Amino acid sequence: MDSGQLKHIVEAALLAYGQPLSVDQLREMFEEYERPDAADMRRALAELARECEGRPVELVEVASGWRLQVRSAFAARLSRLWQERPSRYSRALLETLALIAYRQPITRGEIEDVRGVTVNPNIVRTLTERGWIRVVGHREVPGHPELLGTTREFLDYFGLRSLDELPSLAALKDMDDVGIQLEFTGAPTVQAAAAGLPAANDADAAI
Amino acid sequence: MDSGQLKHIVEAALLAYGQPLSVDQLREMFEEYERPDAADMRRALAELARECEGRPVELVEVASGWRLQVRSAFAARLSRLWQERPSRYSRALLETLALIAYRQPITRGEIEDVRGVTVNPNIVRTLTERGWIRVVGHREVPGHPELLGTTREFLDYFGLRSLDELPSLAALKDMDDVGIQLEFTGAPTVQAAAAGLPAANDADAAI
Amino acid sequence: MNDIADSATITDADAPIPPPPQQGEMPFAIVDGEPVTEVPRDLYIPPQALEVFLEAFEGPLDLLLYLIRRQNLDVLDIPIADITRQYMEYIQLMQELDLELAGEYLLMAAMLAEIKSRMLLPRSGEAGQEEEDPRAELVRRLQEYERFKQAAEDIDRLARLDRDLHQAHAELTHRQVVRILPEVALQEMLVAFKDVVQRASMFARLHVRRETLSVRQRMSDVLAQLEGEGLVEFVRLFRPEEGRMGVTVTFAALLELLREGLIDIAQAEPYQPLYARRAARDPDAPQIEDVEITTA
Repeated sequence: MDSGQLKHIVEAALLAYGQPLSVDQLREMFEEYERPDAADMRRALAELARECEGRPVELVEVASGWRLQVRSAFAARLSRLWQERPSRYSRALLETLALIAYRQPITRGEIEDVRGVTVNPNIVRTLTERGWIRVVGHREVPGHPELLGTTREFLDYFGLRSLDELPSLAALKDMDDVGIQLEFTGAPTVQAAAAGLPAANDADAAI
Repeated sequence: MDSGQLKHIVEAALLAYGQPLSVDQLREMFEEYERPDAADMRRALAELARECEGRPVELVEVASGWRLQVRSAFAARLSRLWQERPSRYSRALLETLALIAYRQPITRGEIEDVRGVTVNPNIVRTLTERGWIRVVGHREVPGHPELLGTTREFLDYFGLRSLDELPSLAALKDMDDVGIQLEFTGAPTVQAAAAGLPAANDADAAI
Repeated sequence: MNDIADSATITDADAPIPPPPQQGEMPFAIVDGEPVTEVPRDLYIPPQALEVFLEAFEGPLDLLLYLIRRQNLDVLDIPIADITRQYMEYIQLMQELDLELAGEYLLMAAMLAEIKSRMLLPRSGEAGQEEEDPRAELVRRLQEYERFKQAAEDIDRLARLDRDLHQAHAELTHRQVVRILPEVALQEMLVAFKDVVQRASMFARLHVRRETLSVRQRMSDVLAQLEGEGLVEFVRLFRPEEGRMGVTVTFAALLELLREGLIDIAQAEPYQPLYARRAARDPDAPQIEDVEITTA
């Protein structure tokens, strides 16, 4: 077997196996009479490594053997192949966010008082990770509960320059009137809005 | 982005993803402003396919997209990398699969009609677990039997782009030719009738 | 194959000895290292060996096809008496050995016997009508089965993954998790707030007062903007520089316009930006199907 052939077999094996292969594992592919010795195998690996220059994969040696891996320069773009479809936020999350926005600074306990259910810690975490809320202080009561407030990113996301620009509660009165009227017209645009109301008692299980 | 770069990204993506990728999936890796159109992507794929000539991998199109695969010439040697032998499938399983592939959608009863034996539930389960077949509906007859059909994974696994690429079914031959001969010669029918009697005795004796 | 020669085989349907196995026939069992290609007639057959025979057949049609092919006969012209006799011999052997015999094998035996008896009846030439060959149904089934038997072999020969081909795979280290975050419209949050406030029966305690800007005036302004621009992203309808009051009024105006069917709010899919546009003038014009304001 010439070295070109051996190099091809090694490449085929590494790509088919998809995991690191040791020199001995690679040698096991051959019957004893034709088995390349370790030095031959290392030479083939070295040749393959050279051949990979300028290609999107590289040959690296890791603890358990040799591996063909995609160069890290591609990682950012390729990561998009696995991107998750967005899931929608739950009503519980939106209500929590709304209460924090309109009633800040507010403690979890106060949110719970208004909503009537415990605040799922995942909701607070999700909102914090999204950069929309943060701890702005602690209430001076026993337990020193965290006071939550919205961030600048929150304002940016909703295109507001300041909290003053949040639609006032007066809008809610109008919305309420309009909302009730709309419910009876059955226009498709409001079906979703109307459908939201009965779901008010949903648990905080979903985020 | 020049075509060489694009080709590299495509190669990296196919190797990293480890499953077929469609042209659209490949395009989704790019932000809208830089996204190559489908024609560019196909050109890059064609270029990559050409580049693979003389290499141990080849680029093929299967049902769910494009796949880089190790050429079959290496299969025998590579099989030594794995402890387990690749699965062999029984004739019963393959015949059932063939009927589902060529006659889909088809019920178990219809499979049994052709094969002349009951369908072993294990076979249907194995095929379903492999992801090769699925229930595609129910026949509108009493009992609403399940209609079975093949999946895209089935096509992918067997390297087919569509059902059209299945090997063609043998043509049914017409019995009329023989029948006409019998009618017109007259003789064979008499002979058969005459010959039939002792044969019947034989058969009886055998039972 | 020559049809005349085939049809002649009917004449010696009672020939006691079937032709020897065809050259190249695959043994379907190895007993003590010896390949077995045919059920030995007069010898003791170890039950395991017969079991192996049986397992080699996928059913009565398969067994029949084997008997026919073994003699190089044409499926279209089966010497029914001969084949029936051979078939019965197998069945009998199986029964003698108390092997579990699928009911389908017995059904086929009955079918063969029936065909054979119908073959015995002289054909009435005077009637002038063509009688169907009694074997027709069997021939059709045998052919149909054989097609799929062949198709199964063809599929098995296709180059397939894991056996002939291997998916090429290379590790991607430093893979990042890319998550697309859900979109939230300001309005969704407002609606959520309204709901929660309503539920908490706090509405009465809230200070509600009429706004000074005219909602009607703003409705006209919005319609004018939509007339000029066609499709406008929802958030662009608001002018933050007008302050809280202005945003509120715009919001109320939009809702009123919606209610009166003067505008449509559309969203290509959930979490995509909302767009507003003038409603189609023709009341029969198709509405945007996926119009939906998501609130939760």
